[in-house]
Amino acid sequence: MDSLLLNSVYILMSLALLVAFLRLMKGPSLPDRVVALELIASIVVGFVGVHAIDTGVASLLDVAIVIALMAFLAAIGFARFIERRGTAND
Amino acid sequence: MEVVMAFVVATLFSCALYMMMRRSIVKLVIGLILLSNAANLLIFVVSGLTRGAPPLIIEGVDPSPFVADPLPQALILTAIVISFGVLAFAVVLIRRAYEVVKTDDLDQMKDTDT
Amino acid sequence: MIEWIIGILMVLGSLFMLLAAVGILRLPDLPTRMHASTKAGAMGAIFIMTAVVLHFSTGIVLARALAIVLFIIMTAPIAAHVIARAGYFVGVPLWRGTVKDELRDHYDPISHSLDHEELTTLTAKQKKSSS
Amino acid sequence: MLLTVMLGFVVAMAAPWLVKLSGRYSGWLLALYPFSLVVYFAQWIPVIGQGHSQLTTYQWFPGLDISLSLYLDGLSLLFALLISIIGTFVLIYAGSYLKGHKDLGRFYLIIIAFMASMLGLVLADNVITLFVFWELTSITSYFLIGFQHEQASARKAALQGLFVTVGGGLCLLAGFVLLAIMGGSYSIQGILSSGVSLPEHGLYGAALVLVLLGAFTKSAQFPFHFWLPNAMAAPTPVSAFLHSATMVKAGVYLLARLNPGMASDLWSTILTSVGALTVITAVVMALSHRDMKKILAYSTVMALGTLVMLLGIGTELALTAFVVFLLAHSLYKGALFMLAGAVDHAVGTKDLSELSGLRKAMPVTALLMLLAAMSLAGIPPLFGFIAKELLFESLLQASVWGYGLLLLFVFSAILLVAVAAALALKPFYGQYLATPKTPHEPPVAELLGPVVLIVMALLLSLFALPAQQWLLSSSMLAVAGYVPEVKLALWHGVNMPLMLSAVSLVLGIMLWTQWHRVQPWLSRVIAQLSRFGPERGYFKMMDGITWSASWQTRFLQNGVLGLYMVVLILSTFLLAGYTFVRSYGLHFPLDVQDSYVYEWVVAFLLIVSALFASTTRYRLAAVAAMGVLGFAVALTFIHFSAPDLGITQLLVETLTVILLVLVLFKLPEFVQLSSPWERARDIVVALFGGVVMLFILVAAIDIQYFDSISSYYIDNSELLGYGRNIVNVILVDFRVLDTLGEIFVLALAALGVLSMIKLRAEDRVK
Amino acid sequence: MSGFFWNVILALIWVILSGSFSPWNLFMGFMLGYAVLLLMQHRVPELSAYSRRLPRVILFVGYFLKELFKANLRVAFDVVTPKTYMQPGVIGIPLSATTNAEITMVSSMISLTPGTLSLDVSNDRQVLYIHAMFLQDEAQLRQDLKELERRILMIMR
Amino acid sequence: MNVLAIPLLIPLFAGALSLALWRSTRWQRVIAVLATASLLVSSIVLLQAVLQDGYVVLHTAQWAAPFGITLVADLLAAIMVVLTGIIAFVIAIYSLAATPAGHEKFGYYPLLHLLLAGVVGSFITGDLFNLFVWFEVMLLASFALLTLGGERAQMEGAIKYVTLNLFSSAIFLMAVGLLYGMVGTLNMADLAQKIAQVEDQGMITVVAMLFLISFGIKAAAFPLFFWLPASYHTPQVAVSALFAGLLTKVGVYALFRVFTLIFVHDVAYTHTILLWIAALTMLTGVLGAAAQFEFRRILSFHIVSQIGYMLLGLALFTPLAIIGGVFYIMHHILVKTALFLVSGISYRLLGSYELRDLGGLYRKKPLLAILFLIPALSLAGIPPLSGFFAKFIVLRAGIEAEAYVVTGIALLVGLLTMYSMIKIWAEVFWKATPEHTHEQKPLTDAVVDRGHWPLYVPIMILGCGTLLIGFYGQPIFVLAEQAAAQLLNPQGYIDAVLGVQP
Amino acid sequence: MMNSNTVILRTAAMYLMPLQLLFSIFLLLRGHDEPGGGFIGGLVAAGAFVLFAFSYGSDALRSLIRLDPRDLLGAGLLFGLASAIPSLLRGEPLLTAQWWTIALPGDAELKLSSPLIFDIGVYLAVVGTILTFVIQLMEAEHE
Ligand code: NA
Ligand code: NA
Repeated sequence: MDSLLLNSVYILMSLALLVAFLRLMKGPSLPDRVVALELIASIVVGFVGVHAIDTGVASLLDVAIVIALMAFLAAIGFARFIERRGTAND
Repeated sequence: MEVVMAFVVATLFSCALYMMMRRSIVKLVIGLILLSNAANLLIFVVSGLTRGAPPLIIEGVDPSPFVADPLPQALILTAIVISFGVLAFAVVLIRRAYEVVKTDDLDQMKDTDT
Repeated sequence: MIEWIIGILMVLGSLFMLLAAVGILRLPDLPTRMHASTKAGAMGAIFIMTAVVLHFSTGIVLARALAIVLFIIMTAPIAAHVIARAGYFVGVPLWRGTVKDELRDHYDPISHSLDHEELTTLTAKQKKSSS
Repeated sequence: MLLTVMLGFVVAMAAPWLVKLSGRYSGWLLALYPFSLVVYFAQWIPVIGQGHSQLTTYQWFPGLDISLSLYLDGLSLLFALLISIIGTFVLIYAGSYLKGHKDLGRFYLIIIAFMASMLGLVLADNVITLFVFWELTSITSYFLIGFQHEQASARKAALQGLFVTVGGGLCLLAGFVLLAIMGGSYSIQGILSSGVSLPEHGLYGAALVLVLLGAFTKSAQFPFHFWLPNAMAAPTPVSAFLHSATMVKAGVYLLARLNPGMASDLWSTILTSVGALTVITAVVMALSHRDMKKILAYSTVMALGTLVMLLGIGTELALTAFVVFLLAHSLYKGALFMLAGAVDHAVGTKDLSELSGLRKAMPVTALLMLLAAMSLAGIPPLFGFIAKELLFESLLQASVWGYGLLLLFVFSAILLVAVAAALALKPFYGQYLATPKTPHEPPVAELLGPVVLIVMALLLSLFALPAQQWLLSSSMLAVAGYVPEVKLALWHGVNMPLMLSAVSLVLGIMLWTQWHRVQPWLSRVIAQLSRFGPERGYFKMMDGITWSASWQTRFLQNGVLGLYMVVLILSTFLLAGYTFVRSYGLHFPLDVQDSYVYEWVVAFLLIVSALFASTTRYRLAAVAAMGVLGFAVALTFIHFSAPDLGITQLLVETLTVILLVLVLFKLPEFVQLSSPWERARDIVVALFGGVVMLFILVAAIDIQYFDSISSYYIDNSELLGYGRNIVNVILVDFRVLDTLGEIFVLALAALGVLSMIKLRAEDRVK
Repeated sequence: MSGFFWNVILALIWVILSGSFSPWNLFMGFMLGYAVLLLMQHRVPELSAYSRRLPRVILFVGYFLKELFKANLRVAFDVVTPKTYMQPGVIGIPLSATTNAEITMVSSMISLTPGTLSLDVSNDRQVLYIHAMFLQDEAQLRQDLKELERRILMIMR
Repeated sequence: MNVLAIPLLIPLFAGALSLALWRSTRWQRVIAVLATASLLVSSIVLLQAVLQDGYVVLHTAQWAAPFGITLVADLLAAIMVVLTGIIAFVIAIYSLAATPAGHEKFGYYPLLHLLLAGVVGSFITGDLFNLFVWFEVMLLASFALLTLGGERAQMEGAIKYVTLNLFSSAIFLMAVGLLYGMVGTLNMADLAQKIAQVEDQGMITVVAMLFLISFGIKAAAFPLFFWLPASYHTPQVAVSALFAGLLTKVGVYALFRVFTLIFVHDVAYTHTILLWIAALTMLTGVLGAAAQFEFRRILSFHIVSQIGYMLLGLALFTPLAIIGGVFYIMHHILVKTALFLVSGISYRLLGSYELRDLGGLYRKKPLLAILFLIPALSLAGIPPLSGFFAKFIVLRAGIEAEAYVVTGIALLVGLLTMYSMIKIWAEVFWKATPEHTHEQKPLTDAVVDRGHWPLYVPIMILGCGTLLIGFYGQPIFVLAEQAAAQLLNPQGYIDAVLGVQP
Repeated sequence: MMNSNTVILRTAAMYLMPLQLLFSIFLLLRGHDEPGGGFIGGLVAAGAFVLFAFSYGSDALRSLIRLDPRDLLGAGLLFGLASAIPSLLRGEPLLTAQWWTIALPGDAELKLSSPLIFDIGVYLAVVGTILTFVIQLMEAEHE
C-alpha cells in the first residue's frame, strides 16, 4: 500500500480525533461530550481498519468488532446518568 | 517513538500524582485511573515499540522472530485487569465514604489519624 | 486498479470521519451535532470496511467487516437515541434557529413520560394519583 | 546451683496456689525456700572462704554466647546469703503484714520471683545472663512497687522506677556488648581474666559510661536517686527487701564485680564524685522528711552513695570498708524497714510527727529500733560502727580527694545520727500521741526478722575477725583482686576515726534535738530546690516525650491525605532522582527520529486528554476525557502490535466509565477545595515526579543489557503451548499462575464491593 | 423467524457433511439451504414469508445506502460551508409500526438517515418524535419518512 | 516437589470454596479451621523439606526457569510460610468467636483465605511480576477486610490505606517494567545472575530505589508509613491482628529478598539509605505510639517502630544482623498478633479501645493480664522473652558493625516501647474500671456467642511461642542463622532455581 | 420513578445481548490462537449483561441469570483451580497443561485442554465480578 496515501489517511483521521476531542473539551453540555466520545470510538474503528490494511494483520479487525459492539455502552451509561441526575452539566 | 511516548507517560504520571493530591475523593479516583494507565504504558514503552507485527503466529507459518515482545503484553494485560478490579473497589469505596462522611472533602476525613 | 479503489475508499472513509468531527465542532446545538456524528461516523466506517474487504478479499475478513458494519448500524442509532433523548429531557438548549418543537408540550420534565395527548391531562392524572 | 535460682521461679509460680492451700501459715511455708537457700549457701562458706570459686555452666543460647553460667565466689556468696537470709524473714514478715490481703498469692509470686532473679543476678557470670536477671529484678520490682495498683500514685512511682532502671539497663546492655567485644568474651570472669587491659582499649570510655549509667540508675545514684523514695509506695516487706540487700545493691554489686578489670582514674573520678554527691543529697533529703519509710529510703540512697564512693576511692582500706559497710547496711536497713512497717501496721501511721510515746505499748519494738538505729548511726557495739570507722579511716588515707570528702562525710554522719535518733527516739519516747489504731506489740512474724538481723549485727561486730576470715576476705578478694591486709576489730584504740565518730555522734544528737525545727525548714528549702532537681528533669523528660510525640504525630500523621501523598512523592523521587544523577548522570538521549506524524497526534491526544481530565471543572467531563484517554491508549496498543491489549483496554475502559457513572450519580459535583498555594505546590511536586520518571524512563529505553527471554515464547508457543496467540499462551500456560492470581484479585474486588454496599453499619445498630 | 433458523441449521449440516468449516463453505451451505427452502415453501406455509424476504432485504439495503449517501452529502455541505442552510426542529410522526421490533427498526433507520434523528416514542407508541435538520419542506420529509417506514415494515412483516 | 504448591493451593481452594458456599456460614467456618490447620501442617512439612534440601523449587506448568513462573522456598520463605500458618490458624480460631454474623455472611472467610493465599504466594514466588500479582491479591483482600463493616472510621482509614498502597503498587509495577526493559527477564534468580554481570550498575541502582520505596510503603517504613496508623485500628480486631502480624512483614520480606538477592552491588549506598530509613522508622513509630491513648493505635504505631528493627537487620548486612532481622520477624509476628487479640478481648469486655474507658482487668481477668504481659513485655524487650533476644541480636550486630548512632536509637526506642506497653498495662489492667465505663454496654450483641475459649486459646498459643523462643531460642536462632547464611549467599538460590550448569 | 427505559433501548438490547454473548463465547474459544481469550470474552459477556441491566433493571437481570453473581465467581475460581488438578493427579508440577483429544465420529476431533478449562474459569470469574459491581451499584441507587 502506498505509504503517502496511508499516511494522509492516518493524518485525516488523527485530525478527526483531535477535532472531536475539541468538542469534548468544549462541551458545553455533557451530552455534547458524550457525542464526541461516541464519534471518537467510531474513528478508532476506522483507524483499526486502516491499520489492518497497513499491516496486513486481519486479526486487528477483531478490535474493531469489539468497539462496534461494545463502545456504545458507555454512551448508554452516560445517558442513564444524565436522565436520572436531571442535569446536563455535571 | 519511544521517547515521545516517554513524554506521554511522564505527563500521565504527573497528572495522576496531581490528582492524587487533591482533596476531592472523585479526583483521587481519576488520579488512580491515570496512574495505572501511566504504569501500563511505561511497561509497554520501555520494552520497545514494534509496528505492525503483533505476536500472533499465522497458521502453518514459522513464527517470525521480529514480532512484538509478547511478554510485556501479557504483563500489561494482567495489570490492566488487576487495576480494573482495584479501581472498581476504589470507586465503591469513595461512594460509601461519601455516604457515611457526608462530604467528598478528604480533609474532613482525618478522624482516624489524629 | 483495486489498489486505487481501496485508496479512494479509505480516503473517503477518513474524510467522512473528519466531516463528522468538524460537524460536531461547528454545528450549533446537540441534535444537529448528532446528525453529523452518527451518520458520518457510520458512513466512514462503512467505507473503510469496504476497503478492508477489498484489500484482504478473504471470506473471514468479509465476515468480520460485515459484522463490524452491522454492529455499528445496530448500535449507533440506539446510542444516538438515548443521548438525544436524555439531552432533550434535561433541557440542553436547542439552537435559536430551531423552527419548530412539537415535543415541547408533550413530555413531563419530572417523570420524563411522554405523550402525544395534551400534557395537562397527564399532569392532572398524576396529581390525582399522587394525592 | 542453677537449681537454686530456677526453684525460685517454680516456687513463685506455685505461690498463689500454695497460699490458698496453707492459709495463714503461707509465709512460713514459703520461707522454706529462702531458708533452704541459706542452708545451701552456708555450706559453701568453708570452701569459698579459702579463696576458691566455683563456676558452673549450662548451655542456653550458644549461638549468641549466652550461657547459664553461675559463678560463686566471696562476693556472690555474700550477696546470696544476704538475699536468702533477709528473704526468709521478709517472707515470714509479709505473711503477717499482708494477712488476709486478697492479692497475697500474687504478692508472693512476684516477690519470690524477684528473690530468684536477684539471686540469679549475683550468681551470673555471663553478662547477658546477668542482664536477664537484672531486667527481671526491674520488672518484678515494678510489680511490687505498683502493688497498690489502683492508686494512681503507686502506678506512677512504679513506672518511674521501671523507666529509670530499664533505661539504665539498656545502656548497661550496650555497655556489656562493648565489654564483651573488648574482652573477647561474654563471661565476666573471661573478660576479667582475658589479659586485655580494658582501660587502654578504645571502647573503654563508652563502655564505662554505659555500664555506669546502668549501675547508677539501679543503685539510685545522683541524679537518678529520685525514683527510690517514690518506690516506697510499695508494701513495707517489699521496701525492706528492695532497699536492704537486693535490687538497689545490684548496681553496687556490678561495680564491685567489675572493679578489678575496670578500675582506672576515670572510674575513680566518676565513682567518687557521683557517690559523694549522692551521699550529701540523700542525707539532706532524709532529714527533710517525716515519713519513716521515706527517711529510710533516703538513708539507703546515702548508703549506696557511700558504697559507690568507696569503690571509687579504691584503696585497700576503702575496699575493705566497702565490703563491711555493705554487709552492715543490709542488716540494719532490713531490720529498720521491717520495724518501721511493723509500727505503721500496729498504729496506722508512719508519719514521725504523729508518733510519740509508743515505748510502753511496744517495748520490744522500741528496743529493736534503738539497736538498729545505733547500727545506722555507727554506734558501738553494732556492726555499723566498724563500718563507719573503716569509712573514716579510708577517707583519711584517700590522697586524691583529701579532706574535702572527709568533711563531707563527717557532716553527713552528723545528719545521719540525727536521722537515726529521729527514727529510734521520736516515736517511742515522750508524750503518747493518739494514733489511728491502738498501739500494740507486733506479732512474732514481724519481729523475728529484726531480731535475727540485729543479733547478727551484734555478733558480727563482736566476732569481726572470724567473720572476716570466713567470708569477708574472700569477698574482698573478688572486689579488689587481692586479699586486703586490714584486720577488722571493734576496738582499735583511740584514733582519729573514733574521734570523728564521737564528734559526729554528739553533733548529731544536738541536731536531733532541733529536729522539729530543722525538718520543716529543710522540707521547705527542698521543695524550693526540687524545682530544679533531677526528678523535675525526669518529669520534664516525660513531658518532652509526650510533647514531641504529639507534635510529631500532628506534623507527620496529620490525617491529610494530600500531604501524605506529597511526602510520598517527594521521598520517592528525591531518592530516585538523586540516585539517578549520582550513579547515571544527566543523559537525555532525545531521539524522536523514528516516528510518524499521526503517532505524534495520538501522543498529543493522550497528553491533552490527561491534562483536560485533571483540570476540568466538570467531573463527568473528566470521565469522558478518561474515556478518550482509554481509546487513545488502546490505539497506541493496537498501533504498536498489541491487539489483545487494545481489546482489553477498550472493554475495561468502557466498563470503567460505566462504573464511574454509576457511582458518581450519588456523589456531589466538583468544587474547588484547595487554595491556589496548595495547587501550586502540588503542581510542582507532580511535575517533579513526572520529570524524574521521564529521565529514568528515557534512560531505561536506551539500555538493554540482555536479550529478552521472549524469543522462547515466540519459538515455543505453537510448538509446546499449542496456541498461535502468543500472549494468550503466556497468560494461560507459561505464566498461568499470574492469571490465576489475577482472577482472585477480581473476585476479591467483587467481594469487597459487595460487602461495602450490602453490609451496613446501620444494620448492625438494628 | 423459523425460516431463518432452518436455513442456518441446513447450512451447518452442509458444513458438517462437507467437513470444511471455512466461511465460504458456510456461505455456500447457507445459499444451498435457502434454495432448498425455496423449493419447500409451497408445502410449508410458515416458510413462505421467509423466502420472499431475502430479495426485499437486498432491495432495502440498496435503497438505504442510497438515502444514506445522499443525505450525508447534504449535511456535509452544511457543515463545511460557512453559511447555514438548515432549519432544524422537532416533529412528531405518526407510526404505522406496531410491535417493539418494528418501532425500534423504524426509529433506528430514521436515526441513521442523515437529517433526521429519533428522539423518543410516545408512551402509547403512536407517535415517533424526531429531530430534523431541514424542515424547509416538512410535508416532503414526512412523506419520505413514511416511505422508509413502509419499506421497513415490508421486510419485517 | 509439590510440597511447595500445597501451602498455596490450600488457601486458594479454601477461598474459592468458601466463596462458592456463600450461603452457608457454618460450612465456611468448618473450612476455615480445617484449611488453616492444614496450611499450618503443610507449611511445617515444607520447612522440613527445605531444611533437608536447602531449597525447594517448583517450576509451575513445567516450564523451566526463567520462562515459566518458578516457585521457590529457601529457609526464609519457608519460615515465613510457617509463621503464616500459625497466624492463620490462631486467627481462624479467634474468628469463630469474634466475627460478627454480618461479616461472616459477606465474605469474611473467603477474604481471610485469599489474604493468606496472597501472603503465601508472595513468600514463595521466585518471579518478580508474580510477586506483584500476589501483592495485589493480598492487597485487595486486605482492602475488603478493612472495609468489612462499613463504618465511618473504616472508610476514612481505608481511603488512605488504598491510595498509598496503590501508589506503592504502581511504583512496583513501573520498577518491574524498567527492570524487564533493561535486563529482559523477570525470574529473580535470573535477574540476580544477569545483573551481577552488568558493569555499569547506575540504572540498576535507580530501579533498586524504586523497589525500596515501593516495598518500603508496604512495610510501613519512614516516611512512607502513614497508611498504617490511619487504618489498622479501624477494622474488626481479628483483622487488625492479622494485618498487624502478617501484612507489613510481607513488605519486609520483599525488601529482604531483593536486597539480598538482586540489588547487592552497591551495598555501601543502598544499605546505608536503608540504615537511616530503619533508624527513623524506629524513632517515628515509637514516638507516634507515645502520643496515642487508644489500645490499637498504640499497637499500630509500634508496628512501624518494630519494622525499623527488622530493616536495621537488613541494612547492617552482616551475618549477625541478618539473623537478627529474621529472628525479629519471627518474634514480632507472634507477639504483635497476640497483643491485638488481647485488645479485642478487652474491647469485648468493656466495649472500648480507649485507654481512659478501660481498666480493672488485672483484678477481673488475671489470665488475660498474663496473656497480655507475655507479649507486651516481649515486645518491650524484657528478658528472657523472645523480644529481648531479637533486640539483643540486632543491637549486638549494630555495635559490632560500629553503627553506634543507630544502635543508640534502637536502645532508646526499646525504652519507649516499654513505656507504651506499661502505659497500656497501667491503664487497662491496673487502673480501676472507670465509673463511666459501666454505663457503656459492651458491644457484643453483633457477635454470635460461641463461648470464650476461641478467644483465649489463640493468645495462649502465641504466648507459648514467644516463651518458647525466649527459653529455648537456640534452635530458632540456628534456623535464623541458616536462613541468613542462605540470604548472604545468593548463588545457592540462583543455582537451585536455574539449575546448576555442569 | 423516572421512565428512563424506552421501548427502543429495550428492544435493541433484546437483540444485541444474545449477539454479544455469542460473540463473547467465540472470543473465549478461539483466544488461544487469535486475539481473545477468557478475559476479553468475559468482559464482552459482562458488557452484554450490563446492557440488559441498563435496559430492564437489575432485578430483571437477576431473574434472567437466576444465579447470584457470587455463584459465577465461585464457579470461575473453582474452574481456574480445577485446571491445576489434572497435573497434580499425574504427578507433574502444578498447573502443567494437559491436552486431550477426543475423537468424534468421522474425522472430526474435539480438542480439550486444561488451559481451556482455565480460560473458562477466567471468563466466569470476570462475568461474576462485573455483574457483582453493576448489580450492587444499581441496587444501591434506590437508597
Ligand atoms: Na530498555
Ligand atoms: Na529497550
